[in-house]
Amino acid sequence: MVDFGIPIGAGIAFGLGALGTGIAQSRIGAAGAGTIAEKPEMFGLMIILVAIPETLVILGFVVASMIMIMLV
Amino acid sequence: MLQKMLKIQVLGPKKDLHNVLDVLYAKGTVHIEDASAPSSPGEVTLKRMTADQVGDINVAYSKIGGILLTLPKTKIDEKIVAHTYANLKAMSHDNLLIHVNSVIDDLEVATKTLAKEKSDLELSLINLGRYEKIIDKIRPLETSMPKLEGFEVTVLLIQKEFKDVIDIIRDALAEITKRQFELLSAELDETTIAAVTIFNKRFSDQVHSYFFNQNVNEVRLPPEYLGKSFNEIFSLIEERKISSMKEIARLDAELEKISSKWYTELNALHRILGERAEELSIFSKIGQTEYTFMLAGWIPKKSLKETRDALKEGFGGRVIVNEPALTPEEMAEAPTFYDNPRIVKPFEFLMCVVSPAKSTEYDPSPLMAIFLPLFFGIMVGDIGYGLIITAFALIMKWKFSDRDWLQHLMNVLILGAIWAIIFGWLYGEFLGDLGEHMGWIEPKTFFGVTWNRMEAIVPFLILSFAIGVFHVFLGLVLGIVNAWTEMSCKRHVDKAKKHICEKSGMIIVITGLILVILGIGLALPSTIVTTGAALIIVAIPLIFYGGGAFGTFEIMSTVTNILSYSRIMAIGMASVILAVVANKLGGMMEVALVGLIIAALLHTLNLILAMFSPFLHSLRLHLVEFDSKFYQGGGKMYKPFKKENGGKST
Amino acid sequence: MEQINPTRMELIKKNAQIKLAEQGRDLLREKMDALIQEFFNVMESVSQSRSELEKLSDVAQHALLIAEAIDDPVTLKSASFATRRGITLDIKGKNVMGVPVPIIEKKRFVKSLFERGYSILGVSGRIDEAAEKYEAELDLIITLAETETSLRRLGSEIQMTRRRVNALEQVLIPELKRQAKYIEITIDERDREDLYRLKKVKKIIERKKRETINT
Amino acid sequence: MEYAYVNARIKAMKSRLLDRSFLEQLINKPDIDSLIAELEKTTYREELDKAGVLYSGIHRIEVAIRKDLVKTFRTVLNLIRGGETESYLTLILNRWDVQNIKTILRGKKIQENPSEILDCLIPAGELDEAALTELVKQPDVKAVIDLLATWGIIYSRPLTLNFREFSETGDLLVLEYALDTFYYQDALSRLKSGESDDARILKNILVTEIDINNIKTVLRSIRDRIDIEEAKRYFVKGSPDFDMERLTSIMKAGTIDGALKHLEHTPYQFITTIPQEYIVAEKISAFEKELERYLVKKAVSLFIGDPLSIAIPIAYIWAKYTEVTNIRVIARCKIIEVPEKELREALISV
Repeated sequence: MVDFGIPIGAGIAFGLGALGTGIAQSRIGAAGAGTIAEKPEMFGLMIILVAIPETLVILGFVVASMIMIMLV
Repeated sequence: MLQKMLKIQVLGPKKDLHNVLDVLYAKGTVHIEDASAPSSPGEVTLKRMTADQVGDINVAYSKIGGILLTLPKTKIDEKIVAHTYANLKAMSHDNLLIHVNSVIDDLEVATKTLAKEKSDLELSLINLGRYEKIIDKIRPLETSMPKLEGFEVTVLLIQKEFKDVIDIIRDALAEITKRQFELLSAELDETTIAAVTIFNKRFSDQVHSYFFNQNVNEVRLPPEYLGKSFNEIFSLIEERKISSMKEIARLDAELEKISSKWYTELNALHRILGERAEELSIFSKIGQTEYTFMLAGWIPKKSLKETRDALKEGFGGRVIVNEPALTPEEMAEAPTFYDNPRIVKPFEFLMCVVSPAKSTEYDPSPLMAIFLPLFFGIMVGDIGYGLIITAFALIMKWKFSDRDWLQHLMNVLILGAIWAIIFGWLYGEFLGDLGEHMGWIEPKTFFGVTWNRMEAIVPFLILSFAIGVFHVFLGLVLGIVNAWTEMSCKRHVDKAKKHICEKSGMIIVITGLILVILGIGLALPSTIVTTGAALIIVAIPLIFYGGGAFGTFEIMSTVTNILSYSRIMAIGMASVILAVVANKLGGMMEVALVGLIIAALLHTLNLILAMFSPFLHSLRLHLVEFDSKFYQGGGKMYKPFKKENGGKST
Repeated sequence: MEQINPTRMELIKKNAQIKLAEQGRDLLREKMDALIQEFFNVMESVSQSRSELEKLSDVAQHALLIAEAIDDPVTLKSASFATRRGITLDIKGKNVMGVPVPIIEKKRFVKSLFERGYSILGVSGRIDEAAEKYEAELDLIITLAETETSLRRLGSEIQMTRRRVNALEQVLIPELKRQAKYIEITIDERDREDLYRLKKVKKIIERKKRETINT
Repeated sequence: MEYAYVNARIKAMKSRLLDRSFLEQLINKPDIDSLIAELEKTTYREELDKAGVLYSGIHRIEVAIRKDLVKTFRTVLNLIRGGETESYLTLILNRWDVQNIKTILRGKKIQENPSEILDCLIPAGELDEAALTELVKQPDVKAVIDLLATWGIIYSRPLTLNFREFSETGDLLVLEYALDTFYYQDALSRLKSGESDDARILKNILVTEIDINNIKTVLRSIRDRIDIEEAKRYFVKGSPDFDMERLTSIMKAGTIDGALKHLEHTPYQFITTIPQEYIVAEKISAFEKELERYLVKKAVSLFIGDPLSIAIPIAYIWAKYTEVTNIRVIARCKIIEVPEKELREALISV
């Protein structure tokens, strides 16, 4: 029997991380758009702020790959 | 490195002021500050210098600005503007003023009347809409009314809770008009009832004075609509609306005409007047007494001597350069002068995107110049990509040679690409696994690990964390250094002490944590674990003293910061996997050409991602994880009084 | 002088006139003294009110400027619309030594909160205070108008009385005295003439008597 | 309602408000022209340029900052178009409508020249410049009310209701007071329906405002020895803490000192610490200043409240309003040469 648990676990780890990042980025993106509309000079900072929640998806990715590699 | 700045005061007799300014201007070393603002209470406030022409220039400047605002924007040809600008610039001050005033005379009245007419029409349009709404609502009532000559129609609005009033009105009207009237009512909306009455004009005064004192409102319409039927009024309003809009269009066209003729010139004028006003404003920063002037400013330590010599040469002992003793608080006010080697310049730019450093803190840009491209290289790590990125950056630099920010960004990319090539060699990657496939290169082996990114995931992760620990510790150490410098400033001593405690505590805690984890994870001798635990216990009071309860939360966030460096591995791996997928998909295709195209497309996509994502994330690692440990920012930039800044004296 | 009848009757009349005139003069003198006294009294209060007015108007002005600075001049102007109305004054008269002086019957202009005609919810206390100070100033101005008019009236009355005294003293009384003198002299003269004539007649009678005796 | 975008924009706008050190710079300017020159470097530049065509000196500044205020409020309102939030925000901006209608009624009552009246209006509320121009054109007070009714503007209701009393007594206070109370009652009833955070935030501010108004009325009435029954008519209902009963009992204290005692252990305790000389002199404006400052601080401190709520726009509106007031104070004091100390006292710092 093929063990589906591991890929599913990895999928959840990655998927939820991505989802979280998406939610956070959508808000930050909206706020960033608002800020840039008023202060275009903030563009650089906004890009970085938008990138901050990407930690989540990256950690998700790390965990997913560790699950796949270590448990397979 | 940041240059050490010194505050200077230049004092001299007033008659030399212009020449002194010329000398300073030629030197271009002094960042002039407002000398007339008292720097501490109780100090004598010096009167401000005023240049005579400032008023005229400012008036003209704002008038031109006002005219520009009323005119519709027209596309301007930058070349012609530059040409006009150059012509104007050549004019003498007085001639320029005469010219400007003649332009203002030509345009001001015309544009103002047009704009006024237009806004009047726009206002009346809005009101027409308001009237139209109510007329549209009561229109249906009219059809059921008899049309009689010599009779007057009045519409009443009654709030629903007073609807009984209708009966009272009916009775009263019957009495006044001797039953020669008609009254109809209908609901207008949720809160209002409309009642239409029609009665002989003879009774008009009596009826109206009766209404005056009732809790009802008469519908008010502009006088020109009196005595007309509602349908008529409705169509009249429609007509008015259309004609008003036509009129507005006509006015717009006229403004457009003026604009097309003048916009370029006005733009150039506005620009040059703005510059002149800015130039003259330098005078308002100079303090004066009856016979002397005082100019205050900051100067980099290294250029103090040459400036002093230049002044001495020109004016002998008449002009004095004074260095007031500064408290550390005042030193903190100094402007920031990044003075780094050329290779670091792009990173200064990146720092300024966020917030320029304060002159007293450690300038992170040289460190950034080392680590940012390094991180970028570790993440991209592909000879092929590195080469392509370099080529791309060079092309961009050549194409947009006039955009400063792009130049800076591309320089950063090139530096990163160089590291990418180096790491690509280490990983044995050329366009993913293509290089290895073709047998050109292969992953190197160090420390018993073959650095093939597809396989050596765990070593990579550990490497990332190690980089994280090192980088965060470096940040903490710099934080301690900064706090140490701050100690000289009395006001901040307490705060600085706490910072030092907190940061050193943090280093100890993290070290302890690492020892514990390593000890348990690798089953090392128990002494290591106990040492780690002891370190943690020792450090916690330190942190608690330095940062309070929140300080202990900081431990968590520092740990997360270190974990966050795992993105170095993660992004790198994502990039290499995509590259490998591109090669595999390409190779799977039956037709070589299709395979090639598919591979090329995927590689391009990966390349775009590779330029953007690793760059952004290494920047982020610096600004968020690294800088937060020591960097405050909020400095003001050093802007010496010289030509680029338009600071020419007149 | 021709019209004067140098009769004894006339003399008595003149003497009576002289006495009357002198009495009148003395009376007027007294009145003048009293007026001058009153004048100085009023003057003191006027100069006091004047300096008070100056002070008050400074304070009022300051309050207004502060209100304008904080509450925006347009709010102030809007509030002023609500309070703008004419002032009606009832003026009555009073006699001081026969001088009619005005008495201004007035309500106090300092109004209370709800009398100014605006709702206090949109109008700040600063505006209220400025209004109040100006109302007080108006009060004072009206009082000042009253006393200053009195002062002016008293002054002109004093001047007129002085002129009258002077007229009595330097014109009328000497004239009357001269007339009385003239009558007196004329009567005396006539008396002497009469005496002489009587003596002459007596001589003639005696001579005639002697002649008749002699003849 | 997407607050993330809107509030980010408003926060960015907020960061462009003039900070304390800039105001210091303005204070240090020697005269009105250099003050204008300094202001030209800020967001006021556009309006200053426009106003500069017609006015100069202090009037130029005043017209410009007034226009800028209106423009800014319109910008905020346009950002928030649609839905509940807009209706909440207009509720705050409606106070300008009330003020404008009052001014028009006052002007009409004394038959003031329409252009004079128009000069006193600040079209920052829902009644725009067009509506105000048309209202000012009406011949008399009744016509103004009728026109409001014709256009279906709610303020015609309290005015119509009280018109008869006005026409009998000729006392405009009747109409003005009706308008004021209507504003607060209408606002509170509009908030009652919503149980959202936004409604709560707004209600909190509004109730504070009502309290402060009532405390001011009480103090002013005590000072002018107004009869309790008379003064009671001018209290605004709607505050849970300071209801009619409590206000009456404060009123009964009869002296300012006594009234202040009643305010101990309330949020308004701070005014009991006012220097004794002001209490003795019954200088209401001194109390008023503190109360206003409290309200402004409370409103502006909403900036640190929930970043995804109406708190941010509300705080911004107040902050902007304060800024405009401060600029005006500084400019006015420039021309009358008030000592700097007094000037600083008059400023509302936040």
